Amino acid sequence: MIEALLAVTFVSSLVVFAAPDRVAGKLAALLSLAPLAGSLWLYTAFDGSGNALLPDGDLAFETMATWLSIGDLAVNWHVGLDGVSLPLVVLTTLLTTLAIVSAWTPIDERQSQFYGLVLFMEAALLGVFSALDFFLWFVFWEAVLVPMYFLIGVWGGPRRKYAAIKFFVYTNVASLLMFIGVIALVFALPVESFGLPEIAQSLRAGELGSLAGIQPGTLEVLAFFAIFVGFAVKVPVVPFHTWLPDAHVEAPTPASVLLAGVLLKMGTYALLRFNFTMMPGVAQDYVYLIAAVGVVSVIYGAMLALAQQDLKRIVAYSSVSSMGYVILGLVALTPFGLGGATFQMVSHGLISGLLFMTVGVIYNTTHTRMVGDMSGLADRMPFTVGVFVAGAFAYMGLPLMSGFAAEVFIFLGAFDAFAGAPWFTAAAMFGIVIVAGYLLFAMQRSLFGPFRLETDYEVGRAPLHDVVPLVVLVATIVLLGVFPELIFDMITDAVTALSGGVA
Amino acid sequence: MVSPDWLALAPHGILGLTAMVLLLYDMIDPDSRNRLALASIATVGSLAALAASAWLLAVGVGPSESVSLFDGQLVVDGVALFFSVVFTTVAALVTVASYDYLADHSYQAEYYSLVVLATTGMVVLASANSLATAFVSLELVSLPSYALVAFLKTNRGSVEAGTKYFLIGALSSAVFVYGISLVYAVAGSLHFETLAAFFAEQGIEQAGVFGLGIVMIVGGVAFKTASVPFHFWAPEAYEGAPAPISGFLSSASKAAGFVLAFRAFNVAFSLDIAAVSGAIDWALLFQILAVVTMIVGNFAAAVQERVKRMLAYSSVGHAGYVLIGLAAITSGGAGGNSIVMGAAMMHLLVYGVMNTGAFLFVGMAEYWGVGRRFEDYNGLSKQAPMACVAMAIFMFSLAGLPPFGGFFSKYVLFLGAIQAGFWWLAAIGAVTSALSLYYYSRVVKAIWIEDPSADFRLRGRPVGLYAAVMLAGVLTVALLPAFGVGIEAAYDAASVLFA
Amino acid sequence: MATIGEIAPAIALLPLASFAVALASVVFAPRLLQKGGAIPGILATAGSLVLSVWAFVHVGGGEPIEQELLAWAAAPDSFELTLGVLIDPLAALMLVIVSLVAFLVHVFSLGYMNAEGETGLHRYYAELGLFTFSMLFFVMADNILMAFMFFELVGLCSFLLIGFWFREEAPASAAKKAFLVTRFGDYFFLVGVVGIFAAFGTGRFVGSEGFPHLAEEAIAEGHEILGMSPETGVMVLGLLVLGGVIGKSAQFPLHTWLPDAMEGPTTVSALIHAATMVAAGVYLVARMFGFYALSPTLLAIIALVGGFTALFAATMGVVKDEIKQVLAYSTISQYGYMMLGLGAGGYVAGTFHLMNHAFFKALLFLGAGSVIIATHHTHDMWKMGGLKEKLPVTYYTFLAGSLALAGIVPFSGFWSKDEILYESIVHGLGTDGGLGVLLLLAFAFGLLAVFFTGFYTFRMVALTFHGEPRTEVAEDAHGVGWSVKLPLIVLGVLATVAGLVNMAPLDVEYLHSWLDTTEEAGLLTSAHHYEEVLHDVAHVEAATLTPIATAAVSLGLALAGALAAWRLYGSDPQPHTDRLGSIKELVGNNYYQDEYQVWLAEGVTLPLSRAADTFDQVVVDGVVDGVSSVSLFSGRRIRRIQSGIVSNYVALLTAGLVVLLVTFAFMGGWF
Amino acid sequence: MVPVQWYLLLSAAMFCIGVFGVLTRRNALVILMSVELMLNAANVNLVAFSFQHGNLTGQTFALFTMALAAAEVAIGIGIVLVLYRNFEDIDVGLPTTMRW
Repeated sequence: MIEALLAVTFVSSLVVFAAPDRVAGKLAALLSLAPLAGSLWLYTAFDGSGNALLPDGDLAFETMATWLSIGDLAVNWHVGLDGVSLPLVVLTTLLTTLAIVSAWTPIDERQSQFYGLVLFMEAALLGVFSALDFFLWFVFWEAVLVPMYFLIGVWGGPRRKYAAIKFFVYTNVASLLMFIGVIALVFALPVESFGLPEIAQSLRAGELGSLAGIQPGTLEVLAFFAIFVGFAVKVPVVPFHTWLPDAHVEAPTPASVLLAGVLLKMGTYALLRFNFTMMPGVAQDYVYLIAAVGVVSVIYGAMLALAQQDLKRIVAYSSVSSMGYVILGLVALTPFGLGGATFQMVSHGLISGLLFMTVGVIYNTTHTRMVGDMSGLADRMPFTVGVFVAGAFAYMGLPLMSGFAAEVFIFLGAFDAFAGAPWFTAAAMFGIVIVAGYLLFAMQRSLFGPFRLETDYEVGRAPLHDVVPLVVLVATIVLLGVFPELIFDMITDAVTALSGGVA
Repeated sequence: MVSPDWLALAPHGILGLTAMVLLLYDMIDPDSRNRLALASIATVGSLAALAASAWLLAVGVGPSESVSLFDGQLVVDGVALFFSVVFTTVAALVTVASYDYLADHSYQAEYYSLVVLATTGMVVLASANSLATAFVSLELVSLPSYALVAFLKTNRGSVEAGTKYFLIGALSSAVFVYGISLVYAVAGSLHFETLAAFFAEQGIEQAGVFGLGIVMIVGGVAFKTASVPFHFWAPEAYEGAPAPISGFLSSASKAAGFVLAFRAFNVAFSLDIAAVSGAIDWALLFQILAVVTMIVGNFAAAVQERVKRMLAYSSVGHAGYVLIGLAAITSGGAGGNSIVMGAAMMHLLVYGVMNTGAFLFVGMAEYWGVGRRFEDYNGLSKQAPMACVAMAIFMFSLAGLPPFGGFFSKYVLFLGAIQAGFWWLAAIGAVTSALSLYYYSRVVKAIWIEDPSADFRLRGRPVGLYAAVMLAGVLTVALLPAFGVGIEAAYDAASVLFA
Repeated sequence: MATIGEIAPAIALLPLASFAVALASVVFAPRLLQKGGAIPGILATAGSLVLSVWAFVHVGGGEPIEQELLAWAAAPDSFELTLGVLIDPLAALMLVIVSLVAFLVHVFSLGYMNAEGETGLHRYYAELGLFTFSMLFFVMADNILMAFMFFELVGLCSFLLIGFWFREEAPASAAKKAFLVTRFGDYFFLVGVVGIFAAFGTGRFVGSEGFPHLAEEAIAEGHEILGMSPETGVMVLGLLVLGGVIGKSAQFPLHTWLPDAMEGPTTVSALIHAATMVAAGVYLVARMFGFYALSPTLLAIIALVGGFTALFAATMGVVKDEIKQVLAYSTISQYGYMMLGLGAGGYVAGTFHLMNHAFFKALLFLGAGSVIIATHHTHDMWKMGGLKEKLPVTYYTFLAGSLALAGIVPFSGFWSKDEILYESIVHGLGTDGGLGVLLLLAFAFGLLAVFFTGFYTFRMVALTFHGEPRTEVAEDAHGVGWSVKLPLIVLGVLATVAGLVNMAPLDVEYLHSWLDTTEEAGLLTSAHHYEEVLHDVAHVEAATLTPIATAAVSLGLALAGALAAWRLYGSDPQPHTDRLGSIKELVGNNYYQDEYQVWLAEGVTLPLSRAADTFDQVVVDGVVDGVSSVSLFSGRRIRRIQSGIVSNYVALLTAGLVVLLVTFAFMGGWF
Repeated sequence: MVPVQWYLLLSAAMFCIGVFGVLTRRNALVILMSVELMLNAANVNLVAFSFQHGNLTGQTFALFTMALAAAEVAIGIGIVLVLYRNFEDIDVGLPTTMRW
């Protein structure tokens, strides 16, 4: 099934590449409905249980075939979904479709390439979330970089080339570091393949040997941090976050949507799968360090957002902040912490996607994103601003929207997770005040008050196809906020086995 | 298994014969303008040799049994055939592309015959099982190469490149042969297996002489592979030479240097032999070379202004990656050794395809009269989208990004290094690889992201260049899913050396 | 036929439906709904009111309503988070109040908003519906997490409604401030909620499985709470939750948002101040009183904050010139009383005042709204005067509300305020240790505030309605319609008589026994249970003192204040406050509370964030860019080796070879 | 009988002279000659040790080396010729159009 999903998406991307620019957008939206419908079908037909990497895991839609072997180690085509990956798969397909629709207005050149790249990226992202073999996963993981590089570089803002190359090289360095860490582990383990379940189970069983004269204990810690830093760049976590604002500001809106909505989740997803599933012991030994990193990301990211004038930059930094919660939830290693972190991935994907899209819609008409350049937009674009307000409040963690559920889950999970955890949690929670601060200030200055616009464009209501994706996202956010069980059940089912760290 | 034995020399024979046919054609019709015929003969010859190599592999020469010929002077085994595939593939690509590139040049028959002769030399070198055959075949590779680099004899760059290449090459081959003479002085033999047996049984009395010889032989190899500090010819030669030749040299000729090193150092001077490792730990030597080469090549490539020169330096950098395949050899680590060497072989194969493709793209740009600098490539994708797709594939593949073959080969190489415990080699490789992403993406940026700086129209459709570039692009992509086939062949081949 | 027990959620869901209808009509059919969507809102709140009364009656039968609404989230071996409905006597009372006030505000809005040709009425009614929905569910919440959720939603709705006139600067700014300041309080609340879950594994308010009871047991048995002694644990958690209360109920020092919130439509002010948002804080304290009653420190802090706020806000009310501002500070002050009452252990007293205040404050705001419509949106009392004749219904009902606010017998405010003061002095005198002393201090604050309350209330009445019209608009004031008058009359009656349900000095204690109605059901929320807890755990004792004494003193002070105001402003008013000089400056500027909070936000936090931004750009990103610069720089150095001269290459090559040879010669020991 | 070490020293000396020539001369033809000297240094070794070890491998190989040296010179002269045509000199220091 997953193969079909990947194949359809990939072929769609080729079809769109070949399509004329005029119809590419519509065609891409139409074609992207197939993976969306497919992933929703996967959701309804999901029959897995447990964690994909652990012995209790009973995967849904699993397939496995030998691809090649490197020495004694097999590289397999091994895909499957569990409660953690399925929601992310659905998130990916949903956001891609919406991002494509939202691109109709702003993307006015080289459309077929744009939409082809988006669909190509979707295929790679689906692969990332479903692959269960390290090499296979890594192929998809790196493959995501290529379309994103072009999306930023070709269709981006004035400093797009700088931003694109920074994103490209920075995340690539991180991947390499992570690769070294994982491979060092693999060779110190008595495993027969690069299968993530096998690696995880062997590591958890304490079968790590030594490598190149490095003792198992040291090796595990070194590998843990190599991998952690590798993913931390992707997440991104302070102090590895500086590529993100540049990338976001320069990227065209639909790319920002996918960047914030899905690409960042790759990092946290991988952290969950690798660091916290495979080496919970190390995570527990360094819990203060990791929790501190999470807390600093939350507060520092929020403080940075407070200082920004560019709406996109604000949302970008707030993503850093939001991802800090995920780190905190993960390191808690409790059902609610891990579940909340995963839930936050989905939730933040939707909410940041929503905000970026809204900023994009505003930009489409005003041609500026600077807070000081406009005011009183609510007067001219009531629906868009309404959605913006909804999105902003979702970001602030308004109850009955998914952001609140995610944050509360994380806080509940983290509060009593380890000695001193209340302090860390309470410190991180202060983020909910700062986030309210910067979003409210930005909204007040740009959306409310008397209408004024520095750029002298005629501002009218946004076209319907700009607004529909926003409404769909708001609806989804509220749906998940009111009924988090829709996905939280399967998430907790998959992460509960991880709680408490080493068994 | 083949019978009679000499059938195992089919690739060598076919290539040699093709060269003769080309010369014959030229003799019969010296003023021939029929470049199609010449290019076809060369290409068909290369492809036939490729087919022969594949056929030999298919019938089981290599993994199961190696064929030893001429009293053991030549051996056709997995490694030889694997590299034959690399050489002939590159040669085929280059000859196809040369059809357009040489459209306005005379002495075409000589050109093609030199290419095919150099290829012959490489294939023989891959089978060479003695320092004597190795030296002779190495010269058979080098001498046509000098001529080919300087082929554009009215072009100052080409001549300058040829001069430098030749002078450094002559010096290096002198060093190489002197090294051979020193090894002969110690062991009294040039045959690899005999040497190994001698060292194992009699030990090494004059460790100094032997060590001196080894270092000098490494120097010869390093010249061929363009490893620092024997790389100085490479940037100029690759930049000044006709682009197809640059591709040919930086891919095939480099691989030829490596195959010699692989065989010589793992058979004759194996670290498993206590006497050898006692006299000189050549793995350390290669580690030093690998590190320096990776650093110099990639860092210098990062700041180039001209695309071809960037590719030249990057080619030096890639030599550094492949050197990991020798640097991470450990005594007694048979399984691990074949992993890392298999990875290096596989990288040479993938590199051969993608790097040749990249140089051929540059050749296409030269054909069109586009300038040499990055800026001159701006917006090329608007004019030639398909070729630019291929170029982007080459660049990303060279940088080690999926879904292209270069991704796997580079990462498996790093993996092999880690597996042998040389995580720091992999780390340096990783750092330089990230840097390489920077400079490779500059090309992509120029052709895909930048707007055309001037309104230029491309002249003509070079069918041969297009075909070769496209083929290389398809192969680069296909080598990802098909990586398994290649890497397993490479392991099996490599493990023969460690048997 | 469904019972109220089954359809209780509908009390809140009806306004949600009206929200949905109004929202849908905004999007799809702006002209479809008459009266800008008021009708669905009125119908829905009327329905809520009917159901609330039904629930009230049902609960009166001694059986509380409990129902699980939604299994929100759960994880194996961890918490179960649910949304559920709990209607006990307290909740039932509050439901009636909220739905009644909401209904009346909807009706009033017909006259206030619709008649004035406002735009965005659909939005207005949609937001009102959402507001009512949130508050009703907050009241019915059966656990603290659900309470927090709707507490926050109430905050959102207040943001939306305060900022209703978003095209102007001030409302947008006020809305932002309201949300931000209450958010600051809610931060502590949320930490408290999470802490309560972490400590007790549940957020239930009631029953033996509820966290107040678990905390009580922990204290009794000496179990640690979150690694602290049980007393400390309860105190810390209670204080954290109190943060939210202080924010929402506009207690010192988080009261600053409330006066600004007057930028919203007056109807909204009525709703916010009387029955919804501001009430939510105090209601929360009452809701989990079983928890607060466990810790004498908590009680003391609540009482002290309440007493201080009561006085503090009352003094500021004295110098305000705008009618809504006076009412705003009176709100802060009155909620201070409620806090004082609850902190002093007067659960019934606090609840009582909450109820009375809801009526008279809604009345006063709607009355003020009526004045404002009549005077064509004049807010400044100095531009009014002499409206008594023009607006008789408004005047008399407003007067009733004012008397209740000032605490003049027998209007409702008197009874409850007096009970609060009484509770604080008897418990202050009777209790040993710090709590007793602090309660007496709080009592002193409260008592002093009575005078100011009387003063500003009648200053307001006098300036608005008495004397001669001072401006043309006051001259031209026009009458108001039935939709304005009807709510005023209903509330006027209630403000007058509501106090009669619990005339403690006369031993009439219907409210007290109402709050004990469901004692048998084991919810542990009865007033009686709280008294036991106060006595057994917090060691609060009551001294013997006749209620008449405090009643007399407070009535005397209130009358004194009222008479003083009457003397000064009754006829031909002058701005007497100018004579106060620097004190007027201080009080008029609200004791510079806004200034320091704005300074904290804009003078400290913002520069800090800019510094962080600079740090990020220069140092953190500088390192990243630096790495690339250094790489490229080294690249430029390295390429220089390639000098272009082949002789140099040869030399370097030879040198390299020699270096390698020498190195290996040494290492291999060839010599 | 001359001890074999002397041949080794002789060849080393020849080799070093060759290297010295390559390093110091800028005339392409002189460099070519110096390289020939280095190649012949190897030949000295090969022949001497062939005698020492009592097999003919070295002597045979020396013949190969000579042949290859001749071929190399042939190519070399050709290149020097075009070098002269393009740069009007055979000073190897002159062509520096490509560097860095």
